[in-house]
Amino acid sequence: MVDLAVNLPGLQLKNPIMPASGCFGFGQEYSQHYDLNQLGAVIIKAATKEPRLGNATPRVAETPSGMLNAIGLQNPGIEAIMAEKLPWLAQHYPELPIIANVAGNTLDDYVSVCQAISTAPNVHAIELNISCPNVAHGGLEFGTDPQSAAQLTAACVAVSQVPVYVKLSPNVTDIRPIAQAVEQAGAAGFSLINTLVGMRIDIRTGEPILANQTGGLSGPAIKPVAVRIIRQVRSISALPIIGMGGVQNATDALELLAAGANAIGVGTANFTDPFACPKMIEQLPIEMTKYGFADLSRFAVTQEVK
Amino acid sequence: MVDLAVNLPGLQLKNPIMPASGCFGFGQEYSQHYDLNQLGAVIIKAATKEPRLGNATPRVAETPSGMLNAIGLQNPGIEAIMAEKLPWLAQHYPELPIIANVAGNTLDDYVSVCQAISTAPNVHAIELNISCPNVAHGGLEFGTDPQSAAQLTAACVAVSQVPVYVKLSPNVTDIRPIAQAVEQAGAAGFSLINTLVGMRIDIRTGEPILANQTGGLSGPAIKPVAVRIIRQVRSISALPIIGMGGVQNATDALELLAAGANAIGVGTANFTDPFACPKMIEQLPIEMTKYGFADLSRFAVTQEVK
Amino acid sequence: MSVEATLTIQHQTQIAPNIYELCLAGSIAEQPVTPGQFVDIKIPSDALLLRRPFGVAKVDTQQKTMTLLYRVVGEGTTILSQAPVGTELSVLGPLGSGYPIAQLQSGQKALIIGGGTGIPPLYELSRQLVAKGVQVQHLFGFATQSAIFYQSEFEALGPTAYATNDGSYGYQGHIGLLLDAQFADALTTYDAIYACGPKGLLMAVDNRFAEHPNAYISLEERMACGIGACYACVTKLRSNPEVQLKICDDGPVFKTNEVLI
Amino acid sequence: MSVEATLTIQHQTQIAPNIYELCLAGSIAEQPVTPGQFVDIKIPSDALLLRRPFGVAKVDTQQKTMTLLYRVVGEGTTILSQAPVGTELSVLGPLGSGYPIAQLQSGQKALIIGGGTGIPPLYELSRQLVAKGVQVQHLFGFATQSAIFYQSEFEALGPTAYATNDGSYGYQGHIGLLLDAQFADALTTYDAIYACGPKGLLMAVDNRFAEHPNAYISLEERMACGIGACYACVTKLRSNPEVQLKICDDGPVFKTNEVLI
Ligand SMILES: Cc1cc2nc3c(=O)[nH]c(=O)nc-3n(C[C@H](O)[C@H](O)[C@H](O)COP(=O)(O)OP(=O)(O)OC[C@H]3O[C@@H](n4cnc5c(N)ncnc54)[C@H](O)[C@@H]3O)c2cc1C
Ligand SMILES: Cc1cc2nc3c(=O)[nH]c(=O)nc-3n(C[C@H](O)[C@H](O)[C@H](O)COP(=O)(O)OP(=O)(O)OC[C@H]3O[C@@H](n4cnc5c(N)ncnc54)[C@H](O)[C@@H]3O)c2cc1C
Ligand SMILES: Cc1cc2nc3c(=O)[nH]c(=O)nc-3n(C[C@H](O)[C@H](O)[C@H](O)COP(=O)(O)O)c2cc1C
Ligand SMILES: Cc1cc2nc3c(=O)[nH]c(=O)nc-3n(C[C@H](O)[C@H](O)[C@H](O)COP(=O)(O)O)c2cc1C
Ligand code: FES
Ligand code: FES
Repeated sequence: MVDLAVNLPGLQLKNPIMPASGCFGFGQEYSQHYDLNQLGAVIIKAATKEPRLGNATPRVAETPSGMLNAIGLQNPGIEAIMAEKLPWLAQHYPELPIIANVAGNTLDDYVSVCQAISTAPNVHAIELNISCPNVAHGGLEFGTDPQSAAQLTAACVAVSQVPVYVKLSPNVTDIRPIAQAVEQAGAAGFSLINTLVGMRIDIRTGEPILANQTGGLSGPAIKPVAVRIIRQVRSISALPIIGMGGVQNATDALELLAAGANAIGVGTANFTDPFACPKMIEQLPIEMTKYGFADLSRFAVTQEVK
Repeated sequence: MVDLAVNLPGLQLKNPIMPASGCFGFGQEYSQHYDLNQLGAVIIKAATKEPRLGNATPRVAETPSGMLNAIGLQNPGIEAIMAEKLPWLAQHYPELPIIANVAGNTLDDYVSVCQAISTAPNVHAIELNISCPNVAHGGLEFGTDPQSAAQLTAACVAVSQVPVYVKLSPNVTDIRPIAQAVEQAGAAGFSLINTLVGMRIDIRTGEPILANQTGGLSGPAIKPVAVRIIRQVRSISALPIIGMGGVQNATDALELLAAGANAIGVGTANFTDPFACPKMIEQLPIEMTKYGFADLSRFAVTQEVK
Repeated sequence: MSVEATLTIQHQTQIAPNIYELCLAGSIAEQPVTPGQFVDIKIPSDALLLRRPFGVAKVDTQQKTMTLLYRVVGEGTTILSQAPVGTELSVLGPLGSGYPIAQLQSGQKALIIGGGTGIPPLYELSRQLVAKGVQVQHLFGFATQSAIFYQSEFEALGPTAYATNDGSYGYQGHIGLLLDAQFADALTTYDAIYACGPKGLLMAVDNRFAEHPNAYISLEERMACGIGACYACVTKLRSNPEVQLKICDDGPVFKTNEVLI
Repeated sequence: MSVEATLTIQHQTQIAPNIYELCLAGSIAEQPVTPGQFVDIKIPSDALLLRRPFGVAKVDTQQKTMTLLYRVVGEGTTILSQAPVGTELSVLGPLGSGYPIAQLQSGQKALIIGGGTGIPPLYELSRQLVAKGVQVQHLFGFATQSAIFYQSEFEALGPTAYATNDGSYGYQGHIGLLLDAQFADALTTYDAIYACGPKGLLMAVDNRFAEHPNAYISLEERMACGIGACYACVTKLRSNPEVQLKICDDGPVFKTNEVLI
């Protein structure tokens, strides 16, 4: 029997598969389709201090083997999430570990959301989103400078009741100094990767398809970038990595695990197939057996990458 | 009648389509398949001072809607290129404008290659490759720091008999300061984009498929990144841009033109279909008519991008 | 309840320039839909990740078939139009809220207003209304005569008036002008108004029937999840633009004057 | 001259576990190939950009058909194996240099050594040699008996010896051991030696027949352009590793002792 269990700081997961932030709302919609208890965990949509309306529409566009999104962190705000969204999950799926994705404009925003959301009984970890390319402030700014990233991480770690995983951006010249700074600041792990910045243009009008002009590129198109960045960070850090970026099936998941990830986030694939996550969980032991792996422990990678 | 002509510094092109560097050798192989006179121009494989053997194999891997390459700038060296490759092109295609892609380890390497190659009668422009992700030295280093990029550009412009287009890397946090520095240093234009850095791992072995570990990601997967970067550079510079990244057909070419490019490089598409370039040239007037464009002049874009 | 199921292409015919009639057989078609609901189809191409939404033009629960009518506009619909009979498609649906029809009684009157590829879901709507004994009047706008499709099908259900931009068939001009010219008293004459079509048409209807207690429009927006999870397809509540609704889930049908178009 | 042409799947059969025989009809098959040449096939999937190289197992210029034999290993061959009869494939070829056979006369003897999916191009080779009156001896390695394909086809052309890793058929062990055990005097007995297969097999042959004036091996490497333009598939000259040859174009067939394997 193949063992899919993974133990990470704050997260005792029965399997490594979890829907990625922003691609699964707060779980309610997909729970129409299947029992969420099958999942290793759920990473919920970004929570901000105030409710956010997000960007104008169109907010999504398609690209070859990928998509662009510029949702702009629309969410009902920390209060409503604490009062409605998390309790709904706790009531229907009391055993399901939730990872709360946290975003904000200022350091204070982040700190107050971390403080609040980390007290929710079903929130087992925080995913600090310092890499959202789709908002004017915060987000990516914190994610591109090692010092700001470290400062923010330290402040959030200090107030959080649960381990803090920091979600880094691939839109940087070198991710290693940022990862190092974040590790030194007390991060429990990394979440890799957020979207690349992209654009589509409607030839008819000459204007970008997205109202926000640019958007975050996700899906299989970015998988090789995710693999590279996971391996780069793995080569300089032993911290756990939640790997994501273009995972569509169990084979892709194994590739990210082989790169150095310890668990797997699944984003865009949920849109292509709402059953992508449970299918992957079913397929994973079959694929692992095919390649001769009895559990996920062999995926302990430390090679250096140029 | 749709007019496909494009006039850029050094380049009077009958149409905007040119095979991208490294994907068309020095023209001989594809000339078996069609008359290269159909092309707007040809960008030849990188030329370095000494012959280069490149990296170990495997050098290519496939990714969803993309591919990785780590050729490592294999080329016969400037001497052989001047003695054999360029004369062959001049003899068989005397009217065909050639753009010489130039690479090196040190500033001096670049300078001496630019000086030599720009004297070849059929070389109408230089494409300065400061963005190759697949070599240990030079390449990407010059492409990620504005000051080094400017220094190199100025030195190469000073010795070149033909206009110098600088090929920038998308693997940077912000391309604008680099583009600005290169423009101030005397570049005649930009070539955008080189490949993203990616990796594929063979699950069976846990090892990267490429001997070089990482490789450059090209193909439709990166088209939205190319569109974004072209538009970003267009928003701060009026210099001509040779746009490339994932162009497979005339519609893709129009999207990059609409983003702000003035001509189009075609790389990976040559591998999928050796006739990709002539098909695109045939299709372009048909697509342009469909969208109501009589010539390429309406693609003059200056909008700002966040 | 929406489900994901494999449906098989039973036949596919071009019925007007670039317009295809696609008949799918499978389990989703065993249950009736609320008219105005849509399905989200995985295009059989590895490089296209997002499903395509199409209104349900007809469900035959006996035959277990569902008919869609669509225009070829881009890559996805091009590939779909070339899929041969027998192709299996992953279909998610039926999705969204649909047009309320329970409030109408036999003998009451409904005005159905559509334009271009907004028309398909109005066919199932009209069928269900006629089945209830409601009298339907159709009012359709097209670019030109040759673009018209399903004319006899709609005429079999009730009187059908056309407006074409170039005047090649029916009234010359857009639907708003036809409404003003020939249906000026529609606000009071009809017990219900239903519309689906391009933005201009929806604005014209929203505008003219803002006060009608039983008037509905169906919106389009680019979607990702199709089920309300990703916030791609939002629209703002007119009475309070701080509240956003999801077109895929709260819509695509809204009351007139309800949302900002 | 290589060309790009559309070939149509005429039939496709699974002939051993994961091994398929694919018969393609079209213009490329009107001309004979040099045995050992390959074709580069565009897989019918939008997301897969690189063509897949396959050795030509047989050309029938009368019927205008070409046969390929391939193993399902990854995404591309999986999709290919599911393509129905009638599917049109873009095929580039014939590519590469192939095995020299002009030097052999009727009555001379050739040893043909292959392993696994290296065997397909050796079928066309053997056919052409036999057609010239050359006496062929086949020597094939497989993992196990059930993996063997085209046994009767090869036996019809000449004697065929097998080695299997598990000893389930023929000699137990790899090809090198079988060579040593039963063909120890091959260096002098055979007028020509031809090999294609996995790296270990090629090294064994390269090693043993380094001095043979007429011994050839066929290499595999990951390719992009397939025609010598991209430098993806290089191998170094043994006599001067500063010189690199392209497997797609200068190869895939090289003389023994010519390149670094
Ligand atoms: C609720 C709803 C019902 C619809 N019903 C019908 C119908 O019955 N018949 C019909 O012909 N069309 C209908 N449409 C429009 C149809 O979805 C698009 O024409 C189709 O998605 C275009 O796909 P494509 O790949 O050919 O175009 P592309 O432009 O290549 O598509 C690229 C991306 O943009 C999206 N997109 C493009 N146009 C639209 C659009 N108008 N609305 C939403 N997304 C779009 C695509 O879904 C895809 O994600 C409906 C749209 C919605 C939202
Ligand atoms: C000259 C030549 C002749 C060949 N002849 C045959 C043959 O007759 N029968 C047969 O079964 N196989 C043959 N092969 C191997 C065959 O090309 C691969 O098995 C096939 O490309 C795998 O494709 P995939 O998409 O299933 O695998 P994937 O692993 O998904 O392919 C991913 C990428 O790697 C490449 N690749 C993977 N394995 C190989 C390989 N062994 N050699 C080269 N590229 C590879 C693919 O072409 C593709 O670009 C030959 C290879 C070469 C170079
Ligand atoms: C529609 C959409 C919304 C997203 N919203 C968020 C978000 O709120 N917070 C966040 O950290 N990442 C967000 N992401 C990024 C994903 O969590 C993930 O990092 C990325 O999409 C790469 O994974 P994928 O290729 O599997 O989609 C979003 C992605 C998409 C496609
Ligand atoms: C096999 C291969 C070799 C390449 N070699 C070079 C090179 O020598 N110099 C260079 O500037 N770019 C090189 N490139 C990058 C291309 O010129 C081009 O910028 C990139 O591939 C994006 O375009 P595409 O998506 O159309 O391939 C190479 C790309 C590939 C795929
Ligand atoms: S498409 Fe995801 S919320 Fe509507
Ligand atoms: S595959 Fe391009 S040189 Fe051989």
